[in-house]
Amino acid sequence: MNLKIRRAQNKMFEFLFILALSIAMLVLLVLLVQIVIDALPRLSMQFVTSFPSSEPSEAGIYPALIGTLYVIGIMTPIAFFIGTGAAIYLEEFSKKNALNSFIQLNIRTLAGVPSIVYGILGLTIFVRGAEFGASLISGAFTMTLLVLPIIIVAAQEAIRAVPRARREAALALGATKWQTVARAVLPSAVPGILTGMILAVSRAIGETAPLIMIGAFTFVAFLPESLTDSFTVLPIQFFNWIARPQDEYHELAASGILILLLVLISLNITAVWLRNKYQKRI
Amino acid sequence: MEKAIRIDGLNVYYETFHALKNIQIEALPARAITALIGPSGCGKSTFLRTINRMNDLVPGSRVDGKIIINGVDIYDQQVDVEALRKKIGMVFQQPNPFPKSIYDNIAFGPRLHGVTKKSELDEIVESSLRQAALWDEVKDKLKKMAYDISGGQQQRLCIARAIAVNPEILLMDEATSALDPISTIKIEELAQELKSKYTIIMVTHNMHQAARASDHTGFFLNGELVEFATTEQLFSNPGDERTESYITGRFG
Amino acid sequence: MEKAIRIDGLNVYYETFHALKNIQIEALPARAITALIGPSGCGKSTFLRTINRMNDLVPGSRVDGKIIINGVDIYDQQVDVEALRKKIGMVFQQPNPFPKSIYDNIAFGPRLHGVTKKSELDEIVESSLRQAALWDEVKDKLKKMAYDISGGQQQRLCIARAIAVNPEILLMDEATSALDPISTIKIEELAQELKSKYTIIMVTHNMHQAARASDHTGFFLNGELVEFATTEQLFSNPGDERTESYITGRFG
Amino acid sequence: MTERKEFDHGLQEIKTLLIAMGERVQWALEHAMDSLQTSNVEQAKLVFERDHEINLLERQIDDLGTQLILKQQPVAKDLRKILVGFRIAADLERMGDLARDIANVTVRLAGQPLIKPLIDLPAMAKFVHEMIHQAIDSYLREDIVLAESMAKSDDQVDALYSKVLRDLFALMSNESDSVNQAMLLCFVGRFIERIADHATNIGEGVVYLVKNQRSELN
Amino acid sequence: MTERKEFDHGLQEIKTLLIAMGERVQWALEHAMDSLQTSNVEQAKLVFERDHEINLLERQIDDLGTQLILKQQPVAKDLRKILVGFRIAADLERMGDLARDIANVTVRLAGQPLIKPLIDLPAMAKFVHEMIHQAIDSYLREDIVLAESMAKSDDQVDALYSKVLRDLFALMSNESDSVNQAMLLCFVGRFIERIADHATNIGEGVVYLVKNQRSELN
Amino acid sequence: MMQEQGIEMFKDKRKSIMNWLMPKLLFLCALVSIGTTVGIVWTLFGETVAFFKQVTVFDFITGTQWTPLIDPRSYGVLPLLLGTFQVTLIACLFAFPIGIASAIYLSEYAPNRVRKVVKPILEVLAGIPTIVLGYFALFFVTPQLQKIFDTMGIFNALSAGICVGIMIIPMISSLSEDAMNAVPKKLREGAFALGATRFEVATQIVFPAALSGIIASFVLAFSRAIGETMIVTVSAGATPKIDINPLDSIQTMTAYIVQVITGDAAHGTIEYQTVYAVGMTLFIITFLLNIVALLIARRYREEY
Ligand SMILES: Nc1ncnc2c1ncn2[C@@H]1O[C@H](COP(=O)(O)OP(=O)(O)OP(=O)(O)O)[C@@H](O)[C@H]1O
Ligand SMILES: Nc1ncnc2c1ncn2[C@@H]1O[C@H](COP(=O)(O)OP(=O)(O)OP(=O)(O)O)[C@@H](O)[C@H]1O
Ligand SMILES: [Mg+2]
Ligand SMILES: [Mg+2]
Ligand SMILES: O=P([O-])([O-])[O-]
Repeated sequence: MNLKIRRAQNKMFEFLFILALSIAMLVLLVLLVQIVIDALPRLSMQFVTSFPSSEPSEAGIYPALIGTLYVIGIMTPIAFFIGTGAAIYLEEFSKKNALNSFIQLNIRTLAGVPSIVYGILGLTIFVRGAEFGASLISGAFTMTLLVLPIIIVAAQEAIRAVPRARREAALALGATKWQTVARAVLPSAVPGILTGMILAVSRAIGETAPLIMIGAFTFVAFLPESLTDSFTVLPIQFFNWIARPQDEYHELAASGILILLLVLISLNITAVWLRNKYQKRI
Repeated sequence: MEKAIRIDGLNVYYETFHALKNIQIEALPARAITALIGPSGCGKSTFLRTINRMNDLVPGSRVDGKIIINGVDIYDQQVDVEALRKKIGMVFQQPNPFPKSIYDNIAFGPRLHGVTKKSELDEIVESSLRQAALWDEVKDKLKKMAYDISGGQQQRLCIARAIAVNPEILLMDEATSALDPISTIKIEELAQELKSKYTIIMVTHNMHQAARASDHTGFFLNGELVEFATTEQLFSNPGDERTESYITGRFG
Repeated sequence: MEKAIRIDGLNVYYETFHALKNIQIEALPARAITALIGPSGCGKSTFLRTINRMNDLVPGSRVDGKIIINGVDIYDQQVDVEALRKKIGMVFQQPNPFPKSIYDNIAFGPRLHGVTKKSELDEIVESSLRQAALWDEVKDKLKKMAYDISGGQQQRLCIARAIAVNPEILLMDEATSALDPISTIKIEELAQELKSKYTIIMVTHNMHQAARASDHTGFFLNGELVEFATTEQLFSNPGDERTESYITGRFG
Repeated sequence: MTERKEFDHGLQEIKTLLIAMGERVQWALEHAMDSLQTSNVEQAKLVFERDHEINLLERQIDDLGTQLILKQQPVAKDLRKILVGFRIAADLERMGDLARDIANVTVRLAGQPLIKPLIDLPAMAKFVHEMIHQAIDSYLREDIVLAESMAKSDDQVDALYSKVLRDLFALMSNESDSVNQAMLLCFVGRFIERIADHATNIGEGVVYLVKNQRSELN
Repeated sequence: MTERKEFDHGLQEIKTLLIAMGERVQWALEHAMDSLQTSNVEQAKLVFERDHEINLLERQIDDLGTQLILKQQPVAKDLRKILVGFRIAADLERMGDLARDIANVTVRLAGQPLIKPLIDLPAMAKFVHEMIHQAIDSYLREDIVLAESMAKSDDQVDALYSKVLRDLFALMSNESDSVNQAMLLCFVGRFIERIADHATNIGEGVVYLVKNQRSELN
Repeated sequence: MMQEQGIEMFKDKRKSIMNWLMPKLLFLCALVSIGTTVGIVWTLFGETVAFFKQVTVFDFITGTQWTPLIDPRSYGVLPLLLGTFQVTLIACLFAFPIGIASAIYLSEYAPNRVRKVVKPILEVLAGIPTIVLGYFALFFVTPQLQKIFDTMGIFNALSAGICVGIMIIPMISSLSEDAMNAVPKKLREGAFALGATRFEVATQIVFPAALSGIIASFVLAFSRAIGETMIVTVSAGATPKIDINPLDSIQTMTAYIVQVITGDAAHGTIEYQTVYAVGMTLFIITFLLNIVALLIARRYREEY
């Protein structure tokens, strides 16, 4: 092929690639714009602090917001400790045997199991089996199981990215295995683990289907007071509103979505910032 | 010569691969620099890492025979591996400071072993850095990240870190091969100074470095220790033909 | 001496950093080996990569001055970069075969430039591998992945790959620094043989390699070309004190 | 086994130069002695004139060896081969000078008839001629045995030298006219004896090369 | 600037040894001449006996230099410093031998009274004594000017040598008894002249060291 | 000062119990994941078995009618499967080309600054809750498409598919970009140095080298699309039928599960058990796909 043609080919495809990327970006833009347009009429402080109501002009997201915060608040520490612990075990202490490679494979595939299946699991185990009912704790536990693989995988990757050399350095100074992990490996892996946590939390905030499965789909007009109280979360509230025919409700949904998106985007930005800050260092 | 290291019938296997074959060294001299040379894969690193039992960490590796340091066989059941490693510092091919401040890098080892008093740590940090000929270059930035200094300085930092736990032996596995020639010379000179206090064993794939910087040299080939002699002897009149063809570059 | 390369007032900047300062070489000789030495960061690689305009790929880099090859300034607007690079082969520090078969690695370049006939490709592959002194070692496994051969062989494969597009100049950027001493010697000998057909320019941080393997040597320091002379001259009687202190290891 | 082509090639060149040097020295010695015996001043002058060739060869060896050390950083025997090569070249160069000194005697005698037919001096020269050959050969072949046996000849040369001196001293006291000539012939004896010493030096070099030990062969 | 401690240290040692060698050679020359003038056989024997010290020093320099090349792979001037050091040591060793040869003459004369008071030979020796000092100094200081001026003295030594030969030849034809002694004194002249040549060689080495160019200083 | 010279090398009994205890605790953490899988399989399995006591596996798999909630009841899962795959296929057709092209652009053409900004933005797209995309499908995409296809229903496979596609674009672009980015710079330089253009480098060197990662990202994205729930629940409809017209309303497996759960089927009834049977089907399909993706990704790992 002669050079001119090769050059032209190069240019043409560059254009096509940019085009594709622009489409993706455009979709995001359209989505945001659409939601902002829908949301603006309803957005107010009162919207955040009110209970849902059959009167769209008075309805708000207060209990859903609190429910979401509770679920996240319960889930995060549990998931963090179990997830990081599992990751440390797999990366640092597990021997090469069938059980451990099965655990490894298992975690990877769990990450790909549809969330609704976790919902079924939560429904059977926590709601029915443990008789927690459609309560906060059922929701938080279900979410914990759902995000665990994400956290474990992220933490494993963060731990694995710590160079072998650093472990050897500590061991060669006479550190025990645990000292090596705790003092030389984990400090370097923390940013990566945190990034994974943030992504997991933002995933959990947006998840709808599993909570629907465990029965959080109720019109809740009060705040949960104990772990076993029933609750709702933001996405379910939106689902509820979307399902109604009146446009007012759709605007309510859009307003809620906008708030949710703002929270998620700021979480994501934090994660990206963390990653960029520590990427070079590791 | 005080307490040399004695190696007695040392064999190392990786699974079924026989990586070191019946290594025998009457006396690997203390307070001197011993260089280990040989073609890639001949077992130099393996040998070095058996001395501080870092090879214990390699799954499937197996050691048999004796390494006697201070009259104790370090592969004895009774031996505490961590205490052993504390006594035997190690410096690696790539400088590998922890992502901490220069100060904390040096203090890492002492802290592990229970030193907590600030004044004591300060003292250790200063004296280690001085010994590693790095104090003057970093004394004003002890709180800075260890990555913010050059590669050669990082390697000296790693030496200081090893020194900080007061070892008797220093192992260096191609410690200069990632460095530029000038940093390399600095590290070699540092080793010359340190040998009055430490027994130094260095693996190098650079024969000229072995010739330049060591007092004794061991030549490994296919897991065997072909020859162990003074550096002068080995490089001017090797006893074994294989050594001769290797050092004169006629090997392959 | 036929068509040497002429460098005229070459300056290279990275953003605001002045990486090469007014480099001037009357005649970088053809059909000979030129070595470039100097401390880390002095601009050797930068210089090498301006010759085939690989530095165009570095964002923020800027070149000014002339590099005249075969009477043409390669930084002229009219010059076709891809065609230029075809004429100037390059071998890198780390062997970098493509994840393809040995055959396809060599055939990659010729195919790019329009050779499609199988018989023609076969011929190019064989002759390139022969020139790179690799044919006998790989002729029975041309279909195997290029990763399945040793590092030294991979590096010769990369040389063969560069040769396959029939270049006039071969650039080598520390092409042996990742190899063991024996592979290193093999590559140096290969370079000696290739210089009858190609102009070879090699960057090396190993002074002894420059002394051993080159006909001319250039010494860079802080972006300046301090001295350019025959290797014999430079290593036995350097014209500049800075060169002398560098080659005798008295530099810091 | 890889080779070290560059190095081996350079070393070969040094050897070739040494062989050439040895031949030149032999030639010089032969012709110097010949000129002396036949009172051939022209021939002597030829020896004289061609001495610079030997000097040149020594420099070439020096330069080549230095470059080889510089470029190839040889160790062990490889290094000794070059260093011993330097020594041999220096010895050969001295031998060349000594041959020239002999030729010089021919010139100084300026065609006067010899006071006595030369017997022992040519005999010495013949020994020495052979020693030069053997010395270089022992280096090329790294043959200690040859080096040692060659050095043995030195004793014979020394014995002959003593005899030459004695004879000439006897001659001098009798025929005072020829004192001058006898004196010069003594010098010739001394020169030849020195050449043998230098050959012996070469032999010592060979022993050092092979065994890395100093020895005294004479 | 970093230093090359190891190398510089080794080189310093070589220099120290060369200085010591130079002093020994000067001592040997002085005492050999003294023994000749005073017909002191004991003193001559002392020179004889202590020659091996000079030989030993040469070997030490050789070994040290070889190790230094082996271990440090010096280039450029650093390498030349060692190679020239070898040469100087070899020259000094030869000078020592020549001093011993002079002492040998004293022994051969075995106490017979001198046929004439020695004037020119001691004068030569004095020149040469100074030359040795200057030769080594010029190496230590890498001082070409000194090397060249030192080499100039060689001409004076040569001139004296010619005179010595002429005088002695004249003497011989007159007093045939003393022929033997005159003959030996000629040799002494020759020996001193050779020492001067070797000193000149050192000067040439210094020029090579500094300029990396061969030169002929005599 | 420090300990005196020549400290003992013999075992120190007082050494921290942490070194002994921690690995065991951490192992328990790792077991949670096994527990989860066992829990899922056991949960699904129990009710699924109960279900198959009433309906044969054959009828379930080959039946073409899915009417478990209304008479005449029929339990053929094919309509749900078909609905699911229809949405998934649309999503992939939409997302694969855009995703891969974006990835190539970002990894091979984009200046560093652009990449640094664009990649996180795309990842934001990945973090958008699916309920939001469901909303978008229903209230934006469908109305827009209706302007073009006037036969399009309010609930339809096409809008749902497109929005599922939007959801998986960032997954493809991001994972593929990672895979291409992991191709060492030295390979690119090798090709550039032979005179290749950027396009040739991208397609002939980088793409093949990253192929396993790219394929793995496809498979993962595919399985995500299959398991996606809220978008389809909100926008694809609730009418299980064998119909390949993308403009019509359909129902997916996930949407069916939500429908039953939000309805009033009582625990223990066969209607209720259908949820588990469908869930099991979904689980098996996605589980297998994930394993395939893993195997592909692992097979070529660190080949360059
Ligand atoms: N963990 C391991 N498992 C199996 N074989 C190993 C392992 N580590 C090393 N080996 C093998 O043991 C032999 C010796 O390895 P070692 O690393 O000691 O060589 P070396 O002399 O240090 O080489 P180099 O100069 O390349 O570092 C090699 O053949 C290597 O392949
Ligand atoms: N892409 C870049 N952006 C900014 N500065 C650069 C870049 N590449 C090189 N430099 C700077 O230019 C100078 C010369 O770099 P170059 O890579 O040419 O050095 P070198 O002589 O090859 O060094 P080395 O021996 O370490 O390879 C260095 O100071 C380096 O920091
Ligand atoms: Mg190694
Ligand atoms: Mg470079
Ligand atoms: O140099 P010499 O005269 O002693 O051979």
